[in-house]
Amino acid sequence: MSRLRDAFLRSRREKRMALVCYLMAGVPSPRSFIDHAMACLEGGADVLEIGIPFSDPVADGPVIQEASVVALRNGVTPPKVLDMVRELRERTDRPLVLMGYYNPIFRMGEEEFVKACVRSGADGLIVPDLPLHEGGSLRLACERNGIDLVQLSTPLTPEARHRALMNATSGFLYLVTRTGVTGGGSADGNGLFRMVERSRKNDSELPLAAGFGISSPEHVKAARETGVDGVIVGSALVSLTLLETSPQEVMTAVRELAKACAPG
Amino acid sequence: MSRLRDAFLRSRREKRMALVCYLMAGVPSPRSFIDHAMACLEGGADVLEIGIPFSDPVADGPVIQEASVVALRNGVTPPKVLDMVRELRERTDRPLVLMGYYNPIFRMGEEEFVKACVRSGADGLIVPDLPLHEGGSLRLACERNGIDLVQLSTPLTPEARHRALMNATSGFLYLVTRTGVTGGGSADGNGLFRMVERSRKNDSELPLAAGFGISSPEHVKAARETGVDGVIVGSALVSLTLLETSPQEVMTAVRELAKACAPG
Amino acid sequence: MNTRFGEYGGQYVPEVLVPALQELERSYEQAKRDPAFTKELESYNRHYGGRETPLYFARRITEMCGGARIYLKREDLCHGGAHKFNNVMGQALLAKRMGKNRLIAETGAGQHGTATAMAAAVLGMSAEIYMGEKDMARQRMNVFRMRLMGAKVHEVRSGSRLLKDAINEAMRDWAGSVESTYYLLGTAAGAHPYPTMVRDFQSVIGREIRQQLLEAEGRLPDLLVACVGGGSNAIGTFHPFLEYEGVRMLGAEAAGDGLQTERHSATLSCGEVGVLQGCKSYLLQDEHGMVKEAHSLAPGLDYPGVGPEHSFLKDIGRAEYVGVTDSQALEAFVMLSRTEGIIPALESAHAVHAGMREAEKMDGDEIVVITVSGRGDKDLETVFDMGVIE
Amino acid sequence: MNTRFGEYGGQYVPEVLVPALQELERSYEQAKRDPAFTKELESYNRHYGGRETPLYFARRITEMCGGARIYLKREDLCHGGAHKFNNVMGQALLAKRMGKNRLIAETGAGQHGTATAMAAAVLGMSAEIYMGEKDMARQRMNVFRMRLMGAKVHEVRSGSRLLKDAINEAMRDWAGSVESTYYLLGTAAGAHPYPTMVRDFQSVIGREIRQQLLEAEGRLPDLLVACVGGGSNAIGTFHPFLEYEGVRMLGAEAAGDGLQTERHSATLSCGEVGVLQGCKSYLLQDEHGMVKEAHSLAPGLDYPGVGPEHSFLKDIGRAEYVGVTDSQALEAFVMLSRTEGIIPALESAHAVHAGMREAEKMDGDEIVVITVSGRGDKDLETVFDMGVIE
Ligand SMILES: Cc1ncc(COP(=O)(O)O)c(C=O)c1O
Ligand SMILES: Cc1ncc(COP(=O)(O)O)c(C=O)c1O
Repeated sequence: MSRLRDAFLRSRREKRMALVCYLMAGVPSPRSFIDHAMACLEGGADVLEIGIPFSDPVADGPVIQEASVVALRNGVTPPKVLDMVRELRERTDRPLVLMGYYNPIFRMGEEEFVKACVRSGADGLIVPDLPLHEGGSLRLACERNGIDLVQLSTPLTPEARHRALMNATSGFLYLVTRTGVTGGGSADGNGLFRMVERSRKNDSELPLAAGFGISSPEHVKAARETGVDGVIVGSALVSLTLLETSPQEVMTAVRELAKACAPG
Repeated sequence: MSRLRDAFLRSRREKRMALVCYLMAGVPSPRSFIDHAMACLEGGADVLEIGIPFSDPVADGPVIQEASVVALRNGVTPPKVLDMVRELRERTDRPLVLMGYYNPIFRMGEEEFVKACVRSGADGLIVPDLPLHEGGSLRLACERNGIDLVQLSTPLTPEARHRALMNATSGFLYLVTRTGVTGGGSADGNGLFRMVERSRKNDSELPLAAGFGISSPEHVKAARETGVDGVIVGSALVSLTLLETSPQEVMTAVRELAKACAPG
Repeated sequence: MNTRFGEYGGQYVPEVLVPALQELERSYEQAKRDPAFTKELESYNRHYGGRETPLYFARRITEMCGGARIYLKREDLCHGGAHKFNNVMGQALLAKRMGKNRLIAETGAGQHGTATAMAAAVLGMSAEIYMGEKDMARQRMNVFRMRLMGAKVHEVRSGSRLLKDAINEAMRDWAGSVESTYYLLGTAAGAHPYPTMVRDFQSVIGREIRQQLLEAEGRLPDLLVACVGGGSNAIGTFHPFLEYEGVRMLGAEAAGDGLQTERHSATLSCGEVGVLQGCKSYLLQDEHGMVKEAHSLAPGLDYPGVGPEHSFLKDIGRAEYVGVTDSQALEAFVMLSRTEGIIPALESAHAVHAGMREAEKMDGDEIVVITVSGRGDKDLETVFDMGVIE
Repeated sequence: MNTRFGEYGGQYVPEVLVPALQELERSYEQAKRDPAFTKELESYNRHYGGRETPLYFARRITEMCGGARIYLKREDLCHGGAHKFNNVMGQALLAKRMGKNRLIAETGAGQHGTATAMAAAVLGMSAEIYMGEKDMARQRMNVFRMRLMGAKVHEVRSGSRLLKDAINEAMRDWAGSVESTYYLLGTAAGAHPYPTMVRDFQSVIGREIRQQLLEAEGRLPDLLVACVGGGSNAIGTFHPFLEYEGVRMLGAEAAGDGLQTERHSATLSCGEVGVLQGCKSYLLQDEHGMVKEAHSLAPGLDYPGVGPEHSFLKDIGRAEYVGVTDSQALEAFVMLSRTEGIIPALESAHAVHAGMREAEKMDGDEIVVITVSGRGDKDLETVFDMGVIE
């Protein structure tokens, strides 16, 4: 059973959206990262998404790129990220998802990497530069080891491929609200609406979470209008950590977002 | 009758070489030039050769190039050179020869230029960039107006052309002692000897004067060994005028050269 | 269309780019089969680009080496000064056919950016070029050339601020503009179909060599040599000969300060398999899979990846790859200038060095063809500043 | 061999050079008739120089002008970057044949010097280049190119320290070294036989145009346009068409700041007949026959003389000559870069401007061929410093 899928289904039952908070591991420092992560959870995050820094984060905008640079400068490596996951796992039951580019995974070996994830207590994995048709063996490894490999679908994805992504994903389907990279403050509401609609037609059960360009409570509210199950907020929170905002303030920000996830 | 040819024949009778002194008109200034010219004559020059400055003196080495620049900067033009010749003519009976590039002559018009030369009292003309086969009309103009057009022959000139030059020249034949441009301190003694020899075979009467690279009494003495009738000293004297050496000193230098022209 | 060369290649890109790559693949397949497309490309190659480029028998360096007869394939005479033209013209015409009027491209040395700006100008398209801040500083005149031809040049300040980062930035632009924009990749790397498509457009080099050498010598070469940055000029040289077993192939990689140091770009010689910018291939990376900064005196070679087909050719032993150091390349640069009056690009100088070393060991009746991928005018400042002359 | 074109031309040189010019004339006559010489030259032209150069139909500027169809003859694609190659290769092979292993040459922009250095390198000869101090300062990279290829560059500090003075200095060197040295003059001027010989070597331009245009359009051009410095690329373009009455010819001279000012190089438009550096021709000179300093933004055009055949063609009305100002040329430089992706030499930009102005006035079924004598890479610094872009 997937803790990740459960989290979404639970919030669906509670008639609110699940809030997924993305932070870059080891930013602004390995120590503070844990505090920030805990602040997110305390602020109301349903799921924590943890970025593994990479030298060449092509799917990311300036904020997460910078966070990657800071993390690497702080000596963060994939094994160290897994250590942080382990530490968090000890302090929370909520789902932890790793977001990382493919080369470090390939380098460690898919099977070994997935096993290490499981050992550390991670629940899911998002690999933004590994599209469906290149990810077969990693998907099998994830299945074998009981960890979710989340697929992404975009406004440009054709119908047939979208269905294939829905079939292949596990945990939830990541709906990229618009073309482009992470960051910036504009989600395409209409586009998202159409994406949710077509997903539901195909499989009304599968949890759907919208990401890219969702940074404010207003954005969150707008997403809620589309009937999506969850939202992923990344760059906005990463910005705060880069500015070394206190965990307290991060928690306040997350609380605002969480509030916007619920109706009323 | 040519005053120029006469001067050479007279010195030949006197068993000494004729000394031809070259100065650039208007150097170091139009006024001092006259004094320097007179100093040469008083020092023993048999012939005075007066350079007309030109913007592009291709046959000249650095010293005469610089003198050209100074003269042009002093506002010296062909008409002004002719004025200077007129002034000198009033003060000496010795032959005055103009040395000038072709374009200013062509520009004024060959006939007009030659007539102006004659009016100013010049006896001869040397045009270093007008080889025999391009100088037909100027030669006719000179003949018509009774002024000598001196031809130059060089160590590279083939036999037939050398004979043609001897036939065409008037006043004397200018033997260029070596390849290259004016100035520098090396005349090719052997080469000159051969040039004199072959000239004599063809016409033992025609005066021969050697120029290019004759700058010291030693060079003059060496030239005398070849049996040539005269020597032309240019850059060495022009150097002195460029340094604004006094006319007195120029006269002393010329006296040394003149002494070297005579045996003993 | 096969997306891989053995295990190498593939399409490791964000999902948002997948439809665009599929559309590109389809469009390219169609264009390739359309005689009108081929004819138009050939016409631009010939009348605009100056193809065919000569295959020049280099008598003086042949004598100097005292071994095989050395021919130089003169891509330095292409319009724009490098083989980059071949690829750019093909892709730009394809973009036009696809109705995408905005071209984006990355550039390191500025050669590919210049070629892209050129193609955009002549076809009336718009071009935006991504270039690392460090490269912009050292290739000031190429930046100016691009702007002069109407291209917009974006300064890339992320990562190592070099070619690799310019590619990242171009991919990011593309992810957001993919419907209206054509990403004109500059070498035979990246996601499928780029490695195949770029190779096909660059294969005009090898096809001409075959034709010209048959005319001149009545036979095929014994050895082909080309420098390898991303690998486009090399694969363009090699590919038409792959089927001829007797033809050996040698790629010259940038060994920078030396293969034993950290400062080089010898991906095939020293790298390990990984995934970068869309494809699986050899890669300079650390133990955790972070991509390393590449170094070469030749700005067009300092790329930590390499085209996937080369990785395959290396593994199966069909081609060999050697490292040539900065100083060996510099020596070849001066030597070729002095001996043949041809100033090669520093990139090409790597091939010249490697080719001459091989030629020395070969017999007088053997033939080496070295591809001179570009001219060295762009490198004069660099070489001048190194004070090798006077 | 006729030494003159009407009254123009001749051999106005110091007597010491006369035998050398006569030897040169004889040797050239023999070489011209020797099929082995022609074959060798053609081989170098093709395999080393990259000939033939394309005749490119410039669709975009044709549309922009809305008149005649405009073709560009692409001498910018010659090895070395300019038409200078054609002449240099011919003369260097002739020098070799004459047993003279030391080449000397003048250069202004550095293009002819570079081409000479190149030819010396590939033929294993030595080269010494005279260049004005001012030109050396503004063409630093070309100086480096020459040195890189093993040529010795002499800084000329006499006179205006520009091209004209470099020629003077080269003539002075030659006067002293004539037995061992070949003076490789860079344009169709100077003493006979240079104007004829250089024209013959450059006529490959016009011959190719004729051939290529017949292929492309089945007919001859209506108008030929080329820039005129000393006049070699123009006469090479025009000469093969002189016999065809229907073909008009237009030479673009550098009008610098304007023909009404003192700062230009428009010898044919504004000069008067005179004698400079070996030949009679139009000349920029003052009332006393002193040669004036010429000015042009294009370093290859600022020569106060012009080849004698152009003076003749002007007098008999066979060709026309117009002045193009610095700013018009600069505009054409940017326009061609932006519209066709071809960065022309500033010299060639003069022809582009003149050709486009004429094309505008002509019909759509007429044809204009503009010779792009060289590429603009050498001029990037100059244009950059003028701040026209950004
Ligand atoms: C002249 C030249 N040669 C070679 C290269 C390397 O590229 P590739 O390996 O794709 O041919 C470059 C890249 O900029 C280049 O400019
Ligand atoms: C590119 C280019 N075009 C034209 C010229 C002018 O020379 P000419 O009139 O002899 O063709 C030069 C001279 O350096 C040049 O470099």
